[in-house]
Amino acid sequence: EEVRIGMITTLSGGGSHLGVDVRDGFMLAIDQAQRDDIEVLIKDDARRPDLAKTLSNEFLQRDEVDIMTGIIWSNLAMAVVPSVVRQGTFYLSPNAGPSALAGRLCHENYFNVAYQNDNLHGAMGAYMREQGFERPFLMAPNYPAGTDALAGFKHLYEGEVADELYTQLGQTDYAAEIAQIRASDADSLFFFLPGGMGISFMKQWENSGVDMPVFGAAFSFDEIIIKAVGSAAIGAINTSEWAYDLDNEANQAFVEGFRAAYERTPTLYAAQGYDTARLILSALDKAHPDDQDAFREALRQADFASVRGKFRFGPNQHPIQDIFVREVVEGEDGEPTNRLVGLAIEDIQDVYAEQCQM
Amino acid sequence: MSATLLIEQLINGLQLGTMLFLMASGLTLVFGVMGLINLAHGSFYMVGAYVTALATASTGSFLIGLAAGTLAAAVAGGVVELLVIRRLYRRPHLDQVLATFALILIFSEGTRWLFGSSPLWLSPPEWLSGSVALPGGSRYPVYRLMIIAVGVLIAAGLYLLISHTRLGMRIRAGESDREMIGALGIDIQRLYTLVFALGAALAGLAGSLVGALQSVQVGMGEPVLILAFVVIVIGGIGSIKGALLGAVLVGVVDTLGRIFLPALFGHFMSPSEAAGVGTALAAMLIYILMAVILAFKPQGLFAAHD
Amino acid sequence: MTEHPHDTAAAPVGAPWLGRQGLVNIGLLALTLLAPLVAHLLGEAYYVNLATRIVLVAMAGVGLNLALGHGGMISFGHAAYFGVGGYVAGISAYHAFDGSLLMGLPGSDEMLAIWPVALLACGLLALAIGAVSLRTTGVYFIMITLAFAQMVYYFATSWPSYGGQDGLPIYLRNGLPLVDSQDPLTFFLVCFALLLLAMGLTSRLMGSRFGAALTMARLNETRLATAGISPYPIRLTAFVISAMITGLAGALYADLNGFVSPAMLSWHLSGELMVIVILGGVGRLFGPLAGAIVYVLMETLLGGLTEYWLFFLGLVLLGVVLFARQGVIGWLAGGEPHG
Amino acid sequence: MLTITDLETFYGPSQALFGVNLHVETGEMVALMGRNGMGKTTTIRSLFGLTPARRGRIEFEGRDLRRLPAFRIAQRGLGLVPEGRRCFPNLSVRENLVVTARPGPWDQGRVEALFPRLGQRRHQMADTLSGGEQQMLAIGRALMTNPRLLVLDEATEGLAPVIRREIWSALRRLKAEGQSTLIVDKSLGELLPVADRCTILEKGRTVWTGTPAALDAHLRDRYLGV
Amino acid sequence: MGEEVLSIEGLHKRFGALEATRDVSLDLRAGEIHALIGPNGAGKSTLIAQIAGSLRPDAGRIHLAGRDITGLGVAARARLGLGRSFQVSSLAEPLSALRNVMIGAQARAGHSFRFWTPVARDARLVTPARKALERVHLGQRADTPVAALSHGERRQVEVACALVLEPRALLLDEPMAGLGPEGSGRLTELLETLKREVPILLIEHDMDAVFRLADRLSVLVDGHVIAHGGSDAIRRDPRVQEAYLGD
Ligand SMILES: Nc1ncnc2c1ncn2[C@@H]1O[C@H](COP(=O)(O)OP(=O)(O)OP(=O)(O)O)[C@@H](O)[C@H]1O
Ligand SMILES: Nc1ncnc2c1ncn2[C@@H]1O[C@H](COP(=O)(O)OP(=O)(O)OP(=O)(O)O)[C@@H](O)[C@H]1O
Ligand SMILES: [Mg+2]
Ligand SMILES: [Mg+2]
Repeated sequence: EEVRIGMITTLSGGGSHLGVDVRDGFMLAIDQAQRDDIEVLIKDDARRPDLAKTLSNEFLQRDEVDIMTGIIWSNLAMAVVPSVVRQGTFYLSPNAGPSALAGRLCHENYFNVAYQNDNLHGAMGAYMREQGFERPFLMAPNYPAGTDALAGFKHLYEGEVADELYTQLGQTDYAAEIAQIRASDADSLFFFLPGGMGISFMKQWENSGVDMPVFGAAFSFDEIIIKAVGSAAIGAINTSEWAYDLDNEANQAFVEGFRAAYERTPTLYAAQGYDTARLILSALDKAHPDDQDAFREALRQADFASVRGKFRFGPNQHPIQDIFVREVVEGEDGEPTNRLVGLAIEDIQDVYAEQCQM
Repeated sequence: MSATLLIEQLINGLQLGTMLFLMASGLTLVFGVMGLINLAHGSFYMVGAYVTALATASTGSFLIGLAAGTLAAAVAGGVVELLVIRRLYRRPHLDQVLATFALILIFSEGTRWLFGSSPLWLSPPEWLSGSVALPGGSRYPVYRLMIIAVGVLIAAGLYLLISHTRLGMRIRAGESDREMIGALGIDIQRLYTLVFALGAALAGLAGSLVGALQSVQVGMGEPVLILAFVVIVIGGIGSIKGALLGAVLVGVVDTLGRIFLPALFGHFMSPSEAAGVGTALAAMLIYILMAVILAFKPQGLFAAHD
Repeated sequence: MTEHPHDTAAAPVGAPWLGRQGLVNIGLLALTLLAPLVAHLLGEAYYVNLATRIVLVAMAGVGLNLALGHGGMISFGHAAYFGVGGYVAGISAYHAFDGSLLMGLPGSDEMLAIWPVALLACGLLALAIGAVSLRTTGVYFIMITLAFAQMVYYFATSWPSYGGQDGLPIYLRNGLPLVDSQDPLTFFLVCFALLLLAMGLTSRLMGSRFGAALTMARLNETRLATAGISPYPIRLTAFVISAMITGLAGALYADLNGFVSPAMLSWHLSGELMVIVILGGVGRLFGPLAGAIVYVLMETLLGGLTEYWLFFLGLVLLGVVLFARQGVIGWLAGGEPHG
Repeated sequence: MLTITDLETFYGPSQALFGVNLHVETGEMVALMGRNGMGKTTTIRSLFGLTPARRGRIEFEGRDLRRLPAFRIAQRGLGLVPEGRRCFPNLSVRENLVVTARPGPWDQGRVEALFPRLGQRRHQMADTLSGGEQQMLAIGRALMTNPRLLVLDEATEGLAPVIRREIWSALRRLKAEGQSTLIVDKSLGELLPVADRCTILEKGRTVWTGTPAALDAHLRDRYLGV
Repeated sequence: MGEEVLSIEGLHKRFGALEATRDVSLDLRAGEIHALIGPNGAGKSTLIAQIAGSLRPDAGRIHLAGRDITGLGVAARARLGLGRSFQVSSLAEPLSALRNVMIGAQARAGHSFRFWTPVARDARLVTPARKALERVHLGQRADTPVAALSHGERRQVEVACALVLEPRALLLDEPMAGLGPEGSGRLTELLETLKREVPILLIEHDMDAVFRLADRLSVLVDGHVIAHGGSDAIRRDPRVQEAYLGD
């Protein structure tokens, strides 16, 4: 019997390169599997919660999909996921991992294949601590993912920070913040500024004459963003649960396949999309989603070769995984690229799992 | 908070202001002088940045890129005026809103179609990068100083153009009574095409200059468009002087608010609460500023036409 | 003095049911009502919900149209009321769900309790915003209404108690006495009835003395004052009523989506509401409905066809402004808008 | 110089002119007359292409004007003092004068000599001028375009008797200098002595054309309500 | 002469350096037409604007029927019975003449916060409005949109708008401007009968009409009343001749 997968993701408007990569990674896995009993329906949410909600209704009520996936942004996930899973459909998140869905609102039909949002920040906290930094300056936009990011960082950093600064969501000019950082007695900078915010910040940081090591999560350093930032990104250290030069078989196959199919280097979003599809495929080998309990059990086992190397789910069905450290370096073609430099933390699990009663 | 830091933040505010002015000047020209609500102004900003990024990448010269970006925005403006805008002058403001909203969609999605969703690379050239020492010991980026200079030059040029040339007079006359200026022998149609292209060129220049500091991507014009509207409304629509003053005011208030409000609230709240409340208030600050100014001066600081 | 031969103003016309315009109007209503009924019979709940969405967007538009079309007050901040209405529903359901109190009051998951609160909240908010904004005119008014809406927006995004930027889910749609609000068709019918009510109210209002004064306030304020009627209170009242209608639509919209977030308060939404009203035909009773049908359907259909659907949406909108001068209704029905 | 034949003009669906015939010779002053709402202003609007005529011919110095845009018509040498003044409110008096000026004998100095009040108010914004001052400005503005044919629609409306007298004497002087003029005005007492010919409109049609002397009491009563 | 209806004391208004109104005192008595004449730019319209409330005087007081109205707004003064016409007509162009006049009737018929009853067939509004239009001989054109009326006809609508208020005092700023001989003749007749109902402060440059209608005249020059009196006295006053009439 055929399986229908509904993907709602951001393909137009701001931040659409994330959605495009999730889609492309996901479809690469599906194509590679060469199964003709899987139909993937893809819709663009234009990053609007109400549109995402409408589309999810369309998938549930008209197309009667068995599995849904694709959402990039936490606020869209919050709009869509709780009602989808309550109505008995599986949802696998390839990116968004808001804390509420990991804790209070966790659900047996909800799986997160990427990370709980704090994972990468926490890992960086641990890494910086280990590297002996004593007074990092912290900066993030003032919205839930931003405050969670800094909280996650501090949770594993467990030391004193020079100062913390919240910027505005969508802010493009950071001159004032940079002056503030310069004036502080910080020994390093950790920031979380996803998308265009990060690009603007890094460019302005480069010309400011401040000399301080820069750390962040992969969200500000994916392959597409660092191309746009250019030389200003060189030297930045970032945490990611995946790197394209990670040495394992699944990953090599993925990176080569992706480059062949799309003529670009994949980002972590593409990797997450790919893993999501591969997880689904592995579970489909064991059960059909109509047999909910069996399929859920198959998902929980996560019996697939992840591009991250090892992969398993915690009790709240969020990953327990290793987080790596990458450095932005100049690539062979002169463009900046990420290079794997080490492991930040092993088997990280989010702190919200204990709030989850499933 | 040391005095040097305060001064540096004031310069930052001033610089943000001139950056906003670059965008606002074109908007106030088209909007105040031609009476057209042009939501698509941000699209020319984007066109300028994109073309500059592409041209800089292929020629390797930022200056050529800058010229190409400005020119491309002017051409885009001229074409849009000929095809769409000229049918809108006599129409109610609302039709203009709808049409230029449609133009935003066309420009943004068209750009994405052509160049994809990924941001493009554009950075200040070598000779403009780096920083100079400020009195008091801290350093300031050369590129930002250059933006201040360009903003001031453009302000002066536009002011002279609008207030002291026959061209400026004709534009203003056409704004209040198109029919009459035509009946007295002026080809207002052509004049407006030129002005619109000029406004677009200014937006393109702003996009090119600012794009090198920020990110060149689809939709980059929208947030700055809203801010530019705020600026020209605070300053008084149609007034170049007002746009400059409004821009600097917004720049300084926004910069200082972002930095000092959280610190201020820190005195009587826990640091994390203070950061939240202070940052939230800082985000609202320029809107509060605008509402207060309009509540007392409903025509902005400089009622039109200086 | 530039003449605006196509100004959307006009001599008030009698019943909206006469002539070609009447046919179009009746057709629109019938379409809006029958399409979901048929969908329901075919078991397609999705289309019923889509129709509900259209109806609610239209209702928000009816509210905006009162200010913007009939009163000439171009508000670029109606998302504030739409969103506040939505948040009233969301916050109330939230407190009802976890049994906590809000300022000493319990939450409620009854729509009949939520609606009056939403109306009151939006009315008061509009009273405050309108009282300041109406001191300005023209573009200044557009921008000051935007400014206030942005303040509400930033407040909502950065206030963590109700989810901030992430928004607030409503797990179970709020209830109504006697009927099952969970049922898509029932909920549609409730919304449809409220839309009719809002349109009826507008029509009646614009035919009344208040409407005559409001029309004159739009067309020539000096004339109105010289006739002995102060324009300010007339405008303010219309602005408040307009906000209340939009706010009620927002409360229902939150219930439809089961979710409320700052996106409902954003300037994009204000712009979209404006586009819907203009697209349908400014100052026309059925304009918002026509605009909502066209806009939402286009969004749904084009969105399914191509990733670049916004590009084509732009082309269509541009075509409408340039070639269908009085919006969709004007194009279908001809004639002049009426009060 | 100007010949209008069988002009028909519509405002949307409603017809305002049904057949206007009018002729102005070089150096001549022609008065266009008729009661309120008979089509005088509409004729002038059609002449200037502001409300384009649907049928008929407008010939100026041998060239057809009918399909030209307004600014080309004006550039051919027609100067307009419109009904209701329509000065540019957001321009100063001086700017109003020079904004559309074309080279010729009339310059700012000469206009200010004709209307000293405009000289005194040179830097005031036009929207704050008194009604009469605006009227002077509108005339001055038209003169500054140095037209070969000056067209005045209700040029003396709202002017104080002294000024009105001045304007009439100015018009007489202009005529003496050879200025061709087409004029609409209510004050027959002053108009008829200067005009060379009169054309009377009734319900959008030319019903009579002749010299002022031939305009007898019967015609005046029938068409002008005097 | 009747009792004082409108009185102005010591009114003063400056625009920057220009003193547009300088210590003007006037009154208007029941049953009369008081004409205000003066050269262009003398400050007549400015004075009217201050009386009607659209311009705030810098100093001075205005009383209507014994009540101090100096601090009131335009609408409040209109409700107290001050009718006004504008020098440049100010009407709602897309609406019919009737609708324009009806809005005046509406204010007389009570407040405008009535949201339910249709206005179109409300006899309390339509009847007086039609009557007012008929008085200015525009009954035929009642349902024509103002945009389609000629200049002269608009002036007539202006007057009808003022009449329908049934004012206690009427301020008319150049009502004859733009009217042909026939029109101004008829308006002169109308004003002659009207003044028995309501006193009129009349600004007009048509001297024939002024001398025929006015019971008293005040001459304003440079914001200052330079002469005051009956027709004959004013006609003969050398200062008036020089500044205004120019005979
Ligand atoms: N914009 C318009 N739309 C429709 N009809 C109009 C318009 N302007 C004028 N008319 C009509 O055209 C006719 C001629 O008007 P026009 O203004 O030419 O008269 P006129 O002779 O100049 O009168 P007046 O002496 O009052 O200025 C009138 O019946 C008038 O109602
Ligand atoms: N807002 C203003 N700012 C500056 N000057 C003004 C303003 N309003 C009027 N004036 C000036 O005040 C003087 C009086 O103007 P007003 O309109 O009262 O004249 P008037 O007597 O009605 O003349 P007319 O008979 O020509 O209509 C004029 O010189 C005018 O330029
Ligand atoms: Mg006329
Ligand atoms: Mg006057």
